[in-house]
Formats: sequence, structure tokens, C-alpha cells
Amino acid sequence: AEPIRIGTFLSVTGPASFLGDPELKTLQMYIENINAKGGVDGRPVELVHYDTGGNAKEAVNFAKRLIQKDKVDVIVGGSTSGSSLSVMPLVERAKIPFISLAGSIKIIDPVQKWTFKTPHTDRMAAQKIYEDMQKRGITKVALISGNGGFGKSGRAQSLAMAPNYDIEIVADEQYGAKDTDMTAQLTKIRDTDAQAILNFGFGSGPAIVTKNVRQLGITLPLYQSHGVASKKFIELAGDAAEGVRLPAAALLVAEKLPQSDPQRPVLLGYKNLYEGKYGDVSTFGGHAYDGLMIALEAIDRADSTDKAKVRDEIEKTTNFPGTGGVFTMSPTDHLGLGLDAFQMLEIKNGDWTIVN
Amino acid sequence: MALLEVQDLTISFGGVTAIADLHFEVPESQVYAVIGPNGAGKTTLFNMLSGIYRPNEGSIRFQGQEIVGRRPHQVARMGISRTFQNLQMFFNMSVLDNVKVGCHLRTHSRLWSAALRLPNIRREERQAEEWAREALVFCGLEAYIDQPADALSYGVLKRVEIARALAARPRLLLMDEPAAGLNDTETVEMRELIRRISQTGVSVLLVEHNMGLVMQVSDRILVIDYGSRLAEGLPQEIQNNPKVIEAYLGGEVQYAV
Amino acid sequence: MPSEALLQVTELTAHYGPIQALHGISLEVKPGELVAMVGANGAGKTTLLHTLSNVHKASGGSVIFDGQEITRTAPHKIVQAGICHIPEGRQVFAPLSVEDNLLLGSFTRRKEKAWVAEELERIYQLFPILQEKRRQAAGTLSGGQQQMLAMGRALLGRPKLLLLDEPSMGLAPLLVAEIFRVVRELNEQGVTILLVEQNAKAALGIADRGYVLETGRVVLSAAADELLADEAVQKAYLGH
Amino acid sequence: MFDQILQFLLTGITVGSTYALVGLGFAIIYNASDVVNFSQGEFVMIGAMSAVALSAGDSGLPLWAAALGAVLITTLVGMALQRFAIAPARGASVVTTIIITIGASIFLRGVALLVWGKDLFALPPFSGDAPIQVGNATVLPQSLWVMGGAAVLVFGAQHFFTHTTLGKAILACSCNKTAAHLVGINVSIMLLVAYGLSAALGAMAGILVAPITFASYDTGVMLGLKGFSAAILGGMGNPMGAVAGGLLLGLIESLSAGLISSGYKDAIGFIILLLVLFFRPSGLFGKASVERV
Amino acid sequence: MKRLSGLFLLAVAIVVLPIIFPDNYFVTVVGVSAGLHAILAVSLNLLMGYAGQISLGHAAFFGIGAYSSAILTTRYGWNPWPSLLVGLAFTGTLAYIVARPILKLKGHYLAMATLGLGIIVHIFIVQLGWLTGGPDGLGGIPTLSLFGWTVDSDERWYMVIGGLLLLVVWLALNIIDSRSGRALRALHGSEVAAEMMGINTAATKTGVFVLAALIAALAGSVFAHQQAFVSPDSFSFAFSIELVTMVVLGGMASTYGAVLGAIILTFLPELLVVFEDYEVMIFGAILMGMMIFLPQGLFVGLLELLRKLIRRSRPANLSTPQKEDPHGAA
Ligand SMILES: Nc1ncnc2c1ncn2[C@@H]1O[C@H](COP(=O)(O)OP(=O)(O)OP(=O)(O)O)[C@@H](O)[C@H]1O
Ligand SMILES: Nc1ncnc2c1ncn2[C@@H]1O[C@H](COP(=O)(O)OP(=O)(O)OP(=O)(O)O)[C@@H](O)[C@H]1O
Ligand SMILES: [Mg+2]
Ligand SMILES: [Mg+2]
Repeated sequence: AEPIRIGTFLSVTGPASFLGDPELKTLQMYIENINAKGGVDGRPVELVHYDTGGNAKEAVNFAKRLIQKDKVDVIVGGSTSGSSLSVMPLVERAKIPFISLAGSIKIIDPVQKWTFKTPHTDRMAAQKIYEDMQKRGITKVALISGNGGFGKSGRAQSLAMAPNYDIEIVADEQYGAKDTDMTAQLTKIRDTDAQAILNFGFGSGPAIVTKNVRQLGITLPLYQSHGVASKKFIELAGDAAEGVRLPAAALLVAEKLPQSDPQRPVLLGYKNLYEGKYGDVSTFGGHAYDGLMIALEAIDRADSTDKAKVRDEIEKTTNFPGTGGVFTMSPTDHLGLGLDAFQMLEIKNGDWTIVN
Repeated sequence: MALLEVQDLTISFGGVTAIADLHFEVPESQVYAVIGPNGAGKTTLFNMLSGIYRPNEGSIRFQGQEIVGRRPHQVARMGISRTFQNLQMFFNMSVLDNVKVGCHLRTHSRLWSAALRLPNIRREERQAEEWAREALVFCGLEAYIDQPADALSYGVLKRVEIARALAARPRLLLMDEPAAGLNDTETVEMRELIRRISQTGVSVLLVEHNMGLVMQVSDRILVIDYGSRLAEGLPQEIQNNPKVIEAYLGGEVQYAV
Repeated sequence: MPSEALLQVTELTAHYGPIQALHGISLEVKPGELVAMVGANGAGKTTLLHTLSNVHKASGGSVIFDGQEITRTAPHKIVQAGICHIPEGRQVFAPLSVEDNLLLGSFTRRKEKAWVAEELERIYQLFPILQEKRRQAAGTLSGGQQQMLAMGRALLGRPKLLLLDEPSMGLAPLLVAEIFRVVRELNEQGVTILLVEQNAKAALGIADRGYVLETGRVVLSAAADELLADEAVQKAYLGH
Repeated sequence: MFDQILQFLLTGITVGSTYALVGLGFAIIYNASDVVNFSQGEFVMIGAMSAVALSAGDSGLPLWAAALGAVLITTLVGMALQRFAIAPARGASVVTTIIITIGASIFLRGVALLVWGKDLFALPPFSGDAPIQVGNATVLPQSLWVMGGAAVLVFGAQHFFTHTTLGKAILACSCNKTAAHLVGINVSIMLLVAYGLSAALGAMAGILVAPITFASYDTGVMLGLKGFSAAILGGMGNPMGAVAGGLLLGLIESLSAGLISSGYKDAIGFIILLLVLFFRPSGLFGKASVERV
Repeated sequence: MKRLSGLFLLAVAIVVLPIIFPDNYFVTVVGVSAGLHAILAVSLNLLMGYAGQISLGHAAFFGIGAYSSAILTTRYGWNPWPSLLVGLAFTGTLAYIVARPILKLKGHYLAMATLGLGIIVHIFIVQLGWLTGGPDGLGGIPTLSLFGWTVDSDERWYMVIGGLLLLVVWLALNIIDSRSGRALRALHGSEVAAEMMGINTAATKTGVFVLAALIAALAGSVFAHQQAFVSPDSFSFAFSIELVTMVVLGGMASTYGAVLGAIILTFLPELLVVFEDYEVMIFGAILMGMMIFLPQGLFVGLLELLRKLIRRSRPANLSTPQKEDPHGAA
């Protein structure tokens, strides 16, 4: 039978490779599995993928290549917000369903007809963190963020959401993606009256921030974003990571979820498969899983790869248990996750624990 | 009024004075030679005359106008052109193009009109090429016109530099050791060339160690030693000046004048 | 026959890209000889010396030095074997000090510390200006001073065979005489010399034999005084 | 306030020493061949990553042995680069050679990607990570290692170029290859030595800083850039200059992050670099060109 | 006319390609990128190849052009054409201001200063989020239209950019073959001698720097409209270095070389994607390999190879070919 063609463009190399790499691995692994089981509707699934190296300009060309040359049915991809946003006009014009794997809320707000996404938004992360802070009675927060797309966008959302939680941002510092020392910024933060530090970033930055916080003898609670949601962070930051809190998908704590949790089997299934093949999971690969499955289920329900039908079916996704949460999309919500999709985690004894 | 008047010229490099209180005058339409031992400051003098170095003190007037403080391209615009002791060829160009650059001041098109290739450009190009060929022929370099500059031997390059300088139609030509690397027969040709240049009304300021050439071609000679003036006068006088003989010439040879 | 020559060049050819600059040069220099080489601009004198030192690759023919084939020997080995070359255009190490330039001349003899020190002293006596400026960057020297430096640098290599490319260029008359005296003296001390000079009269004046080069070919070779007397040579190179 | 400034200074010196160490590597190849080696950052990365790889796991070597091995591996890589990529490009101009080093840096990064993957790795600090108190400011012991390493290596490099014949012979190669041949210098060996040396220096830099900065296949790019900036700021080819430039750059960054704006600190660094160059066109300690006409 | 025969060939190639391969991704999409890159490379080559002034910050001007158009059209609702002109004016002014102090520098110092300039511009683009959209970029840029003809398909963009490339190549060729072009090459060869021939080297350098910046800004503006989206990573220092690589790879001081280098470096990654994780390594190896074996650049190198082949296949008694002037290859 005619194969179902899934197209993707990811930042497999470059500064955002920590996103693109597990995403690609996940897509490849699952498509192989699905084909081994006879495909979808008896049709094999084929993956066409390109590496953007994290460059939005490449993303546009590769999206065109997927649409015009490879004639894919659905696009599941775009590791970074920049690359996702850059292809959206194209996708809307070409009328092809596109499930983005990037964090920014701008991708689905305002809603565009053909664009969906699976990762939690950075706004949700900020909200989740502020909720937790509120519970602890924290009202003054020092913000520090990486100056890449992820950090910048997280910073913007953190600044925007703070008033809703009666939180005052008393410091707003930044660092470069490859900076090797943040003690200057943190020294400044130390001398404010902040009650907690919030860091939005990914890669080596958050680990260095965590270490520097301890080096400077700062004892304030330290919050990180979901950008560090992988074991690697704990490994790099070492002892300094003790007590760090962050919002993250339940994937990291799958075993610790109650048996009744609808996500539990999905999470354990994904985790075991991934770790069996590649090593530690991150939540990012999970987003690719969610995107792929939502797309394939929609195709299955539509019984065709007709793009308009598939799009409609994606929009009708209801109670789909993914790694990021349980998705219920609608014409006004192309993400379909609530704040409850995030768990607040704390690092204790070098492992994740759920905060309640 | 002399063509070039140099007064109280002084320059030093990190405490070492290379030219000290030098003064001299070059009359119109003459071949005026500057000689002196190695390191006397001749090339340094040329570099000041052409605006490359700025003297610490003193003044240089060319046709009554002050040179000190001007940049080399402004000096060139006043009508001074030169050759270099350490070759300064445009090795990335052909011989013809090298000499065409010499016509820079005689042509006037701007970047923008060139980019659009307005009709005057073609005319100007043809004109520049003609002038450049003329200069090359004048220097006896017909054979090398289309060669790339980096394929030429040292002696030929020295002459291409002269052609390039002449293509600028200077009032005053500074030549720094034009005969270095030429054999005696070629030096005779160089002598003729300098004479022909001077006959076209161009004044020549000549630095040269080949005394045969200097004595035969110069109208007047300035001798400097350790940056200071040692003597000045007609070739005959210079040749017989005991101070000059001791410092520079050595005793044995008599040069035809 | 070849065994007695210190330098034996046979049918040497060299190219610049597609252009042939040497068309089969054959010559020899016997131990202790002072051989002059004259020719017009562009005759190929510099190319010949460069090819002998193998900083320009020969395209054919052979060079035998002291019984050893050196046509394709690496340049630094040629220096080690005892050929020093004063290149055209001086080629000093501009940013290095005068003294460092001289000491690098003794690079292949750097172990012979005492000899180097002695020789350095001798060169400073020969060219006092170099001693005066020994800490100055070589690139700031005047043209003639650089020429002296190039000469001194080559002498510190303690050559068996010295290749000189227009050593008198840019020197004041007094020094020209001095240079020729030095060359003569070196030769008397046993250094074999191949001298390329535009000052043909002076060169042939001190040489034992001479070669005349024209467009990459040897067109004449004879005893120096014969060449000086040769009418064609006089006309072409001596300015008569 | 004083405490803050003290911390900024300490931070600046720490970061600056890192830049200085990387910058030092640039100086050596530059001195031998006028070429800015764009793969210098990759040498740093290879040094760090091989040390991580050699010391990793239960069967890993002790740190000192891993470090030694890493320096050795990187030196070989540097020499191989010279031998197989730079040397064969006969008649290549300086610019072409620089492009070859850009190609090499991409290539080496690609190889590192295949060998070590995309993860970040940490090397354990040489002597623990209990912060050392300096007044009210702190430094990590590893920072002291970096500073000490920079000091030792710079004096070594300085001595090498000003007091040893080999060092001067290397300088001679870059200012005039023909003349270097003619005084009997084996130019190709000198270049090989230079690439090997600068690779070794790069590796040492990488190993010293890896416990602070972490290492991954692409850490070389940024460090290379900063090292190049340091070398230029101080005056290309001058080891002391590289260190001065590195320290200055580090201090500017940390002071501007602390006192002006952390978002613009890199911009401020480059603006000051530009201003310095406008007033001193050959860097703080660089010598002006000595070519005369 | 012999002088422009290469331009004519290029024009034919641009016109014929889409006819032979209609609706082909590699022609209309990659071709458009290659065209833009070629425009940038040709402009950089004027500065670098001919005038010998290296610039590792060319992407900055490309970026300023792109962002000027993007910001004015999206945030302020301007028409694209006046936006383009304002972008050019702004870029030109900036280039003019920085040119003098920067171009006093030489060699690696100049490289560093231009690199720094590029990075500073990049940082500002990233940091001025309220204006530029920050790292996420700025979308919704309208397309260009002229007299009712709207550039709304890849084919049309191909035509526009192809035309623009021909124009820029023509301008570059004209400049090189003129008094001003010789002045550029002269100051590359010897700055003192150029000055001494009456060339105001500072002004000449400034002129070519501004010209190159303007062409880059023009390309940037077109790029913004073509992509409908701009983000900072298209203008990073890595891209500047890529542009330099294109120029050197094609062959310095050769306009067609710059075009060739741009085309090759644009297509190469598109072809190498099949190697996945090996792509980076293979790309690096190919880049090194090309430069090792053809150090004078692909254009000159390949031309020479071709000539050798022809010579070999020709009977020996025919005239030996004249040595070509390697620098004349415009
Ligand atoms: N930039 C400089 N730095 C230091 N010293 C310099 C510089 N330029 C020239 N000198 C010194 O000034 C003196 C004069 O040099 P100049 O080149 O003018 O001599 P010259 O008369 O042309 O000699 P020659 O006949 O050998 O060419 C020399 O001693 C030289 O070392
Ligand atoms: N790099 C080069 N490329 C091409 N041809 C060259 C090159 N160098 C020299 N030639 C040519 O080789 C021939 C010999 O040049 P060479 O420099 O050996 O002459 P020479 O006898 O030393 O002359 P001079 O007395 O002027 O120094 C000349 O015709 C010259 O044009
Ligand atoms: Mg002089
Ligand atoms: Mg010669």
C-alpha cells in the first residue's frame, strides 16, 4: 500500500541538538516499531527528515523540500520556536498539517488553522513555577535566563506572568549560551532581597548557574525550567543540584506515578523503549512521540491522508494520553494540555521527586 | 622660485635622528641627485617628500605650497610621483594595469558611473590604455606589456615602476636607485631614459649609488651623511670634495661628467 | 672530469608554470674557484641560483655538489651540505632584530657556539653599522644596511660554496669596493664562490672564470679576462 | 559594593585565564605561518573530550594519566592536520590556509560528534570544589589551576620565542619562508612543531577548564572565538599579549555583566575591543609592522 | 562582447535551468538561496578579493537590510519599497561611519574588528526583542509587488533573484574594469604605491566597503520578503564566515568564482543531508579537500585543469598557448 509520509526537520546538530537529537531518535524508533507491527491502516509509515542545525533559514528551505519534493502528508517537527514560527506561513499556504515540537506560546496563540504543537508552553512553565512559589510564600524573585530562543521566550513569559501571582521580579539577568561563568550575575542577585532564583535556559548554562549559586554560598531556593528535564543536568551539576525545583512532564517520574494515572503505561512504555536503545530519556523526545502518535491516530481515524481530513481529526484529538500529558484539542486550543500536565519536581539525593 | 624648497627638515625614529636640519632647493627642469652613504637618510627624505612620513620639524614647499601635513595621494595630486627602493609593485595585476593605475590622476570617473558603465567610461578606458602604453614604450618595455607583474625579473620591475610613475605626468619625479640591479649597458640606457624624462620638462630628484650615472646625468648634487648636509654643488665640485671622497666616494675612481 | 668539480650542473631546466625560464644550463665550479655569472635583466640568473638552492624546483637536469646529487634535496639539507645563498632582494627577517637575523644565519652551525661568536664579531667588524643597530628590527634598516645584513647572515652559515645574487646592489661606492674585497678574501680563504653581478666589470675583475647567460641559456663561458676583453660582452654588459 | 566588585574581578580573572589559555595557542601557529588557525578551538575541545573519555568509567585512567593521554592525542591531531591538510596545499595563500583550518574545524567537530555524541560532559575538578573564600568573594580551586596553568604556559611560550633558537627559527618561517630555507631551517618540520605545540597548548587549556565549563563536541567554537579575540586584543603573536588580552576581555565581560548589563556584556566586550584597535591598530602589545618602502 | 561573455553564459544558465527542470525544488528553492548567497559573495568579493580588505562581518549588513524591511513593513505597516530604501540608507550610513576607523586596520586585526562588528549587530538583534522579535524572529513580512505583479511563488522569486544576481554581477564586472576597480586592486597590491599614484586609499576603501554593505543590505531586504520571516540565526558570525569561505573557495578576485563558490556551498549541504550524522564531518572534509587541491580557488583551478586537458588533446604542432594573466580573470 501507499506509505504514509511523515516529514520532519529538527535541530539534530547545533546549539539546540539536545532537543532535536532525542526527537529524531524517538521518531525513528517508533516508526520502525509501527512498521514492524504492520503500519497504520495497513500502510507503512515513512519518515523523511532533515537537520536544520538550529537555523531558521534552513528550516524554511527544508519545509519547502518536504512539501514540494518529498510530498509528505504531515509535518511533525521544528525543535526550536524560531524554526517552527518561520515555517508557519509556508505551512498555512501549503495547507498541510504541522505539529510543532517547540515551546513558544506564539506557535498556537493566536491559533493558526494548520499548526498544532505538543510541548507545554513556556507560559505554562512560568505559571507552574509561580504556583509553587506562591505556596511557599515567595513574592520576590530574581530572574536569570539564557539569551537563546528558549531562555528569551521563557524570560518574557516569566516577566509577563509574575503580576498574576503577585510576584515581583527584583533582578533580571542574562547569560550567553556558551558562557562559562555566571558568578557576576549571581553576585548581583545575591545582593538583592530576592527570596528565590528562577533560571530559564538549557544546555550547559543551567548547570553552571546551579554550581555558581552554591559556590557563592547562596541558599535561596533555586528554580529551573523544564529546559533541564534530563538526568544529564543532575550529573553535570552534581551535589549543587540538590533541592533544585523545576516543572516537568511526568516522564521523568513515571515510576513514581500512582497506578491509576492514565499516562503511566504510556510513560513507562516510552521510557523503557528509549532507554533500552539510547540511554537516559529527556522530556523532549517525548514531545516527538506525542506529535507522531497524534498525527498517526488522526490519519487512522480519517482513514486517509487527505490533508484537510487529517487536520480536522488532529483538532478532534480528545483524551489522548501522551508523555506530556493528556491531550484534548479544539478549534481554539491547538495544544490541548492544562497546567496539570506539568509536575513540580525537586531533586533529592540525585533523583527526581514529586513535590506536592 | 625653486620648484622644491626644503628647510630645516628633521625626523627621528625612536631617538635616532635619521634626517637632521636638512635644507636644499631643487630648481625647475633639472636632474638633482641626492647621494650619501648607506643609511644616510636618502630614502627617508623621499618618504617625507612624498608624504609617507611626517617630519618632526621643518618645511617642504613644492611650487610654493607646503607638503608637510599632506597625505601621499594629496602630494601626488600636486604633481610629485616616485619609484621605490623596495619595489612596490601591484603584483596582482598585469604590467599594463600597473601603469594604468599610474593614470589615476589624469582620469576622473567615479565608482558609480563605472558601475553603470556610462558611455564616458569606455572612452576613458581607451584613453588610459593609450597613455599607459605610451609610458611603457617610452621606457622601452613594449615586450612586457601583457605580462603579469609577478612574472618579471627584478631589473624589469624597476623600470615598470618608472613607467608607472611617468604615466601620472608628474612635475617632479623622485627616483630611488633606478639603476640598482642593472648592468653597465642597461645603466647607460637608464641614463638616456632619465635624460629624456628631463627633456620632457619633468624635474628629477635622483637617489643613486652608481656614480657613473649620477655624475653624467645630474645638474646638481646634494650629499648627505648621517642625515645632515655634507656638500652641495655641481658634479665636478662634488667629485673633488675631499669630505665627500672620504665619507662616500672613496679615492680611486674618477667618473666621467 | 666531474669528480673534480665542487658544483656540477648539467642540463638544468626550470619552469614558472608553463613558461620555461632555464633551458638546459650546464656549468661547473671547481673547488676554490670564484666564478662570475653575468646576463641581462630577465636572463635567468636569479632563477638559476634559486634552483641550485632548490627553493625553486628544477624541472629537469641535475646538480651535483661535492659528489652528491642535490637536485631534489630539501633546501635546508643543501645548506647543511655547505651551500649558502645570499638571495636577490636581501630577504631579511624583517621583524626580528639584526642580531637574531645573523644568529639564524648560523642555524645549521648553532652547536658550534665558539665559532659562531667569533664569526659574529668578525662580521660586526666588517659592517660596524650592524653592531650599532643590532637590537633594531631588520626591516627598519636602510636598503644598503639590509644588504650588509644578508651578506653577514650567509657568512655565518660557514659555506663551502657561496651563491651571491648581486651582493653590491644598493651599496655605496666605498662599500661596493669593500664587498668585492671581502668576496675576494673569502675566496682566498678557500670558500668557493658563484657570483651573480650586474656590475660585470668588477665581478669579472675578481673572478677566475665567467659565464654569460642569455634567456635561460649559457651562451659563453671563458676565463674572466677573456670575457672582459670580448667585444660582444663589452657591448652587451659593460656599457661600451 | 566592594564585595561585589571583588567578586566581579575574581570572576573576570577566572574567565579571562580561560580565554588567555586558548589565545596562547593561536599565537604559536600565527608566529610560524601568519595563519590564524580556526581549528584552535577544536584542539581545546579534543583535549577536554579525550580527557573525559580516557578517565570515564570504572576502567578509566587516573586523571593525570588521562590528561597526559589527551594532550598526546591532541598533539597528534594537530600534527596530522599540518601534515595532511596544510602541507599538501602548496602555494596556498594565507587566506586559503585559513579556510582550510575552517574546514578542519568543521571536520574535527564532525568526528567528535560521531565519536562522543552530543552530550555535555564534566571532568572532575583537580582538587575538589569547595569554594575558597577571598574576603567576601569566592573562587573555585579549579580556577586557581586555570590561572596557574595560564601563567606557567605563557612564560614558557614567551621564553620559547625570545630565548631559544628553535623559537626564533619558527618566527623566521612566518616572516620569510624562502629566507628561512636559505639559512637551513627545515621549514616543514618547524610548521609541524608549531602545530603540534599549539595543539598541545590547546589540549592543556581544554583539560584545565573542562571541570568548570563542561565539554561537548561543540564547545570549541565559542572558546576559539574568545581566544582569538584575546590574542588580537593583546597583539597577535605575542604570548604576553594573549594573556593580557584574555584577562582584559574576561574582566570587561564580568564587570559589564555585573555593573552594566548582562544581556549586552559580550557586545560591550567587542565594542571595547574595537575601540582599543582603533587607537592601537596592532593590539595592546603588538608591534607595528616594520616593512619599509 | 568578450568582456561580458561570462555574464551572458550565466544569464543563459539562469533562464534555461527552470525550463529543463520545471517545478524542481533544487532549482526554484535552493536556487533562490544560492542566488542570494551569490549576490552576497560577489559583493564581499569586491571588498575582499579585489581590495584585499577581509570582512568577517558581512552578514551584519545583510541582517540590517533584512530587519529594516521586516520591521518597517510588519511593525509600522510601511510599503516594502520605501522600507527597502530606508534600509539601504540606514545600512549605508552605518557602514560609512564604521568604515574609516575599521579599515585603518590590517590583516587579522581587520578580520577581528569586522567579526566583532558582526557579533555586536547580532547581539543587538537578539536583545532588542521589542523591535526585532528576539531569537524567535519576526514573521508576517509581506511579499514584494511591482506594478501589480506580485512575487508570490518560488518561480517568481527565482526570476527576481536571478535577475538581481545578473545585475550585481554586471555591476561588479563593470567596476573591476574601470579606474575605480584598478584603484581597488592597486591598494591590495601595495597601499603606499597606490597612495603615491594619487589614490585616496582611505576613501577608496570606504567606498567599496559601503558599496558592498549596500548590496548586502539589498540582498537582505529581498531575503526578508522572500522568506516572509527573519530570525537572528540567519545573520550570525557563522554565516559571515560561510560567505568568506564561498569567496575563497570560488577563487579570490574572481566574480564568477564568487558565484561558483556560493552555488557550491549552498548545494553541498542539501546533497549531504542523506549522510545524517556524518554530514558535518563530510562537509568539513570536502571543504578542506577542495582547498588543498585547488588552493587558488575552484574557478581558476577548474579553468586551468580544463585548459590542460584541451592542450593535451591538441596536436603538438599547434601554437603553444599564451600564458594567461591569472589576475585578469575578472
Ligand atoms: N622606521 C624606522 N625605524 C627605525 N629606524 C629607521 C626607520 N626608517 C629608517 N630608519 C633608519 O634611518 C636611517 C636612514 O635610512 P634610509 O633608508 O633613509 O637610508 P638611505 O640613505 O636610503 O640608505 P641606502 O642607501 O642604504 O638605501 C637608517 O639608519 C635606518 O636604520
Ligand atoms: N614568478 C615568476 N613567474 C613567471 N615567470 C617568472 C617568474 N620569476 C621570473 N620569471 C621569468 O623568468 C625569467 C628569468 O628571471 P630571473 O629573475 O631569473 O632573471 P635575472 O637574470 O635574475 O634578472 P635580473 O637581473 O633582472 O634580476 C624572466 O624572463 C622572468 O620574467
Ligand atoms: Mg635608501
Ligand atoms: Mg635577478
